Amino acid sequence: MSTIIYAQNYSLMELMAAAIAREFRDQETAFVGVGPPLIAAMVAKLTDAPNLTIAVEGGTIGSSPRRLLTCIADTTICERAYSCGTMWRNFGDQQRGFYDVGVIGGAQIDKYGNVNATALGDYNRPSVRVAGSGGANDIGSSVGRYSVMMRQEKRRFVERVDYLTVPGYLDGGDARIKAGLPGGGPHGVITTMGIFRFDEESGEMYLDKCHPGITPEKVKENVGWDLKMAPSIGTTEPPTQEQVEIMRVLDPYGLYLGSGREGMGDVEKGFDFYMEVLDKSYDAMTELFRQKGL
Amino acid sequence: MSTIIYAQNYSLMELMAAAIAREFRDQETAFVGVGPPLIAAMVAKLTDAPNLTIAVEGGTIGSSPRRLLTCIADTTICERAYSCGTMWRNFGDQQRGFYDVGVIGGAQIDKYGNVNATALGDYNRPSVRVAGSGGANDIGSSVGRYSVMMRQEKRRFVERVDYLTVPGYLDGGDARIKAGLPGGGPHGVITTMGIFRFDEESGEMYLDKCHPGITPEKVKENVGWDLKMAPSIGTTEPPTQEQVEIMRVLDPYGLYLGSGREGMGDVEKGFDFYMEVLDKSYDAMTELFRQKGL
Amino acid sequence: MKKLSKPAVNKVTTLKEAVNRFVHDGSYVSFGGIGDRTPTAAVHEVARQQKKGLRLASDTSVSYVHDSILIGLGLVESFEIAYNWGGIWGPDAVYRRALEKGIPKPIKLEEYSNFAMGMRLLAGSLGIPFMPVKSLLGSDIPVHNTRIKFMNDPYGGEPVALVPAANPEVAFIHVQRCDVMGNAHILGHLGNDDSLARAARNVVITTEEIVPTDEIRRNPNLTVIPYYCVDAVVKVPFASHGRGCPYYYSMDVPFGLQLAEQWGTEAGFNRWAEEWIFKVDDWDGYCRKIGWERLTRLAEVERRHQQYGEAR
Amino acid sequence: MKKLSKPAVNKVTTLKEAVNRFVHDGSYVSFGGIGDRTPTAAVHEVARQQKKGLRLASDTSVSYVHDSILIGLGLVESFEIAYNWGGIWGPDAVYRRALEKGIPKPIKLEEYSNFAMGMRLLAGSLGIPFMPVKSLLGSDIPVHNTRIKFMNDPYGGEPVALVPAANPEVAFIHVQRCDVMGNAHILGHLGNDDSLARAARNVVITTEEIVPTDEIRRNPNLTVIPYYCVDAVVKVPFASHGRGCPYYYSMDVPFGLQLAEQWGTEAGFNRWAEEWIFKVDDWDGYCRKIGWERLTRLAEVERRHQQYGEAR
Repeated sequence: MSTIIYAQNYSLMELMAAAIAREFRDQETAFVGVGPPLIAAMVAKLTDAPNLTIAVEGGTIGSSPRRLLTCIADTTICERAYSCGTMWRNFGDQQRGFYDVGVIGGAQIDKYGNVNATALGDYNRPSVRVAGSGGANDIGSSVGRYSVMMRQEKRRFVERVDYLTVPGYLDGGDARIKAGLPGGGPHGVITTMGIFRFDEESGEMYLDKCHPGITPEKVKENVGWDLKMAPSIGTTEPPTQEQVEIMRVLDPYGLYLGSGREGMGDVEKGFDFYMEVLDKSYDAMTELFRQKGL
Repeated sequence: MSTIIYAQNYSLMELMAAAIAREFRDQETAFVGVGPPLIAAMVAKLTDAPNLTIAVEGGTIGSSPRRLLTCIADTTICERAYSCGTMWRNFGDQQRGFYDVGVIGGAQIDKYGNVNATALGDYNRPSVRVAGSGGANDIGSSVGRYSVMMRQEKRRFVERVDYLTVPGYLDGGDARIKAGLPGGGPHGVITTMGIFRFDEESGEMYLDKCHPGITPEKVKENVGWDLKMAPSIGTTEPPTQEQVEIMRVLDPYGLYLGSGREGMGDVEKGFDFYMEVLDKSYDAMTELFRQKGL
Repeated sequence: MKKLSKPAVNKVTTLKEAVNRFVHDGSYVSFGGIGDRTPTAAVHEVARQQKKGLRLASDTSVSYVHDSILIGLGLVESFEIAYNWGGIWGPDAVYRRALEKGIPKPIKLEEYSNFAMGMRLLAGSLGIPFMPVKSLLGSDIPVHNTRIKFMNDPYGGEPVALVPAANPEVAFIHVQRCDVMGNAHILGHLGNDDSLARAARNVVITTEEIVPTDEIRRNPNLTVIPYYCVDAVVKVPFASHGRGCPYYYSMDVPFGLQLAEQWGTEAGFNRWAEEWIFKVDDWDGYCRKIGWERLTRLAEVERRHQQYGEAR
Repeated sequence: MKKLSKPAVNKVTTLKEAVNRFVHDGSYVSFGGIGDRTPTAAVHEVARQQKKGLRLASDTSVSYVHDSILIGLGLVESFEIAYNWGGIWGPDAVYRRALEKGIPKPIKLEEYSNFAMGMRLLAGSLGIPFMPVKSLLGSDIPVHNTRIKFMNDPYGGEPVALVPAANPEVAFIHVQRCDVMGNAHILGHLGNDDSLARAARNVVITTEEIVPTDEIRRNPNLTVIPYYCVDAVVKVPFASHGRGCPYYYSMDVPFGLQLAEQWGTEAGFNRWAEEWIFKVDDWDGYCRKIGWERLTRLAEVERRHQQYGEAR
């Protein structure tokens, strides 16, 4: 067994992405959405889960793109895929039970893991309107298990979400099963401060791990209900050196995991820069895939 | 306008196939089943309806095969098709309303054009069991209009079918609309003795034309109810010389329209004969398609 | 929740092993294809292993190469079906004997139309319990099949028929090419095999060729079945003999016509089964008995007239 | 019954003519694509012709190139939608202004999930009035969308949600290649465009290339939309600019980032629309304004890294 070498320097987003990557296991099928979840799934595939298959909402299964990922449904996703088909088939495969694991994001979450991805405040005149369900409700309803990526803020961790877009354990207990939902429900919540799991009986969320430098008290302050705790709260495993290196190949300018978008939006130089990034990312990712035998 | 030259010699099956061919119009979409209906549709396409599109149940749309047609879903059907997809999509396109015209066969028909393609006698212990609906019920339910190809026998033309596989006008009048069926219903019945149409109000079948040499009385004898007649009974238009020539290119050994199957089943020589037929049919059909600019 | 996705591993095995592993007495089985790409080698192996009390579901079953073989051998308990016939080969005497006279034993029939069976498999593939259709309305099909139900559309009020999802325990599907994991390209019309592969609990793919995964990746739009549906991959060239396989070989019409004659009597069918199923060890034995020269000629005649990627 | 099948004739026209003919004030319209292959040229033309009171239906709407343009111009009455966002380009300020503040005017929202919208279009394509799903159960989506109904499955008794069929009056779909009749190949992921083309009453195809029908026939398995669904064919290269078109050109990420900045204020959006939609005559004018060199580089970078029929 090789020794694990942890990264010395990494950002919070990289820590979170590494934690999300560990939610995937080898030989699983994953249904993932846009942005950091896809980066995390790719990191998993390029490290501990080489036989992880990634399916995305556009209709593609098993893509192995060698170019910068700009969108869950951009042309890159088709590259070297096992299959390119319809969007509804991929969602249908999920409802049938073919997808083992998913990752979603959200604007709010409550103690039973229900997620709001639609609107903060009054639905009819929201204070903040966000994108809407997209595939999140479907992942939450049907995937084998799923994890949620969240920013840890008190207004986002609430007793009850303003709008229940994605069913977690609903009102807890067996409410989810009674509702007729085929999927297994939420498995973890990875935030800017820690990692949460769910009680198997009650379906209530509890704090399992804190990120390095964060205390359970600090987390509790940023949760809007009386948060339960694991008997012993661990520390989030830092990203390995390899994970971070891979992230920086996949997203070399921090489009998702950093602030790379600003430079690229520059009217004068943004386009040339972008063209350069696309070509460079191809070379770097091709080399990475070659090393990994993928 | 060119003069129509009628064939001098033709078989009854060729007469019927020519009559079926005339049920199709140019620029229509046709959903057709196995055997003579497909030959007839091809005859239409190669004569008066060059822009007729043929869709078949296997999932193919707009095929232009240049080889002997041995089955509605054999490999030949894929040749030069616009599209090869799924079976359920083609049937779905029909239910949605994309197919203008269909042709089916049956073992029994009744005065409202309902067809039995399942079982004669008691369903649970039939005297004669046939193939079952296949696509016939779906064509009858949803296609724009359809025609039925039948052998004219009293036991097959009955007051009420033993088993209603394909809805015609059901009990007549607006019964079909009340049942919720989207398609237009039966348009004609082409038999070994004549051609029947349906009263627009009552939905009841009446004799419209007799084949050459057949009298209305002869037809009436072979119908199991008090058959209505058109005000003036015409004579079925004979096949044109061109129609017959095309049929004999499409089915040169009478596999469908004659007795060609016997020779081909011969244990000693059947296979060599069949191989020869496939090659010859390809040359002949290619030449025919070339002439027609298809 | 039992994991349904199958792993991304080499699944190549023999038909003997695959049938032995996935088909049991009483299994609910479906054989794919539509007119061509019939998984006939798999039907023969199920027959050879004498699996009993089978519950079969098909859309269009092609006589002589499909479910009727198992019906004729008395291995079938029930049959969900839209159409069972021999096409150009003529009526199916085995099916008629079973339904008209209960020979060799009566079978329980559950009839649908083609579209209704397609919708049952689509529902099964999507993980929903039923599908509404406008077919079947007004006909006698639901009179004799009480699993077809009716309701008024809660939106417009019009009547619709409901058909239940079909989720076979085992499906056998024959394809032109797939990789060792089971990612399968199908060329030409697809029948309902896209849905069947997803609706079934276990899927056995027989394939004309096993190709490298890179060959699959080159044309991802041709992949009809992803590996995660697939339990076993078996290379069985000419597995649809009798019927054709688009771009690979043509129908063998004379062969079927001879079968139709032999199946005319119960004794004739039994002699045929003895000779062609039980006295050969496997599909390779069948091919040797048919003769590789004949099979080669069927392949040549197909390829001479039609190749994928060409329009002559 | 009004004939739904469209004739097999040359349907090539201009986008100006197609929009003028098929889109009217109050039309129920859907723009296809999924992340890429967005029919952005068509969106601009609808905007340019100032069609009002539109009722839009989308699955995933990509900000900056899709429905939000029409929302920002106040041309939209109602919006059936699962997801509307800018992805890498960031949140959609136009959408937020409309929903949070009713600027430039309030729109009526009818929300679904991606799968539910896909099933609505599938139902619409199959000519059935609704589809059962296991999504939506237990969520608040049906609380605010009463067109989602519930029933117990009459087979197993479990709860299912029902969603109504979607049958837009007009659909715009962008493809890589089609013939003059409208037989269209789509390469790469398909989104729901197979269903949308069949569900809509009228279909306008914009295409990167018009190819001979023989080219379609060579690969009949790539035909996602048959001609009989199609009313008009318009050759519009780079019609998805901003987003990508698989095997033809890549996304223009910098362009979208600049848009996101301009759309940040109502005045900024209006200036953008004036400059990029109303002050150009058509998509060719837009392309000239973007610059053909830039477009060519987006095509080159795509083809350098990925070509259909290859797996590097």
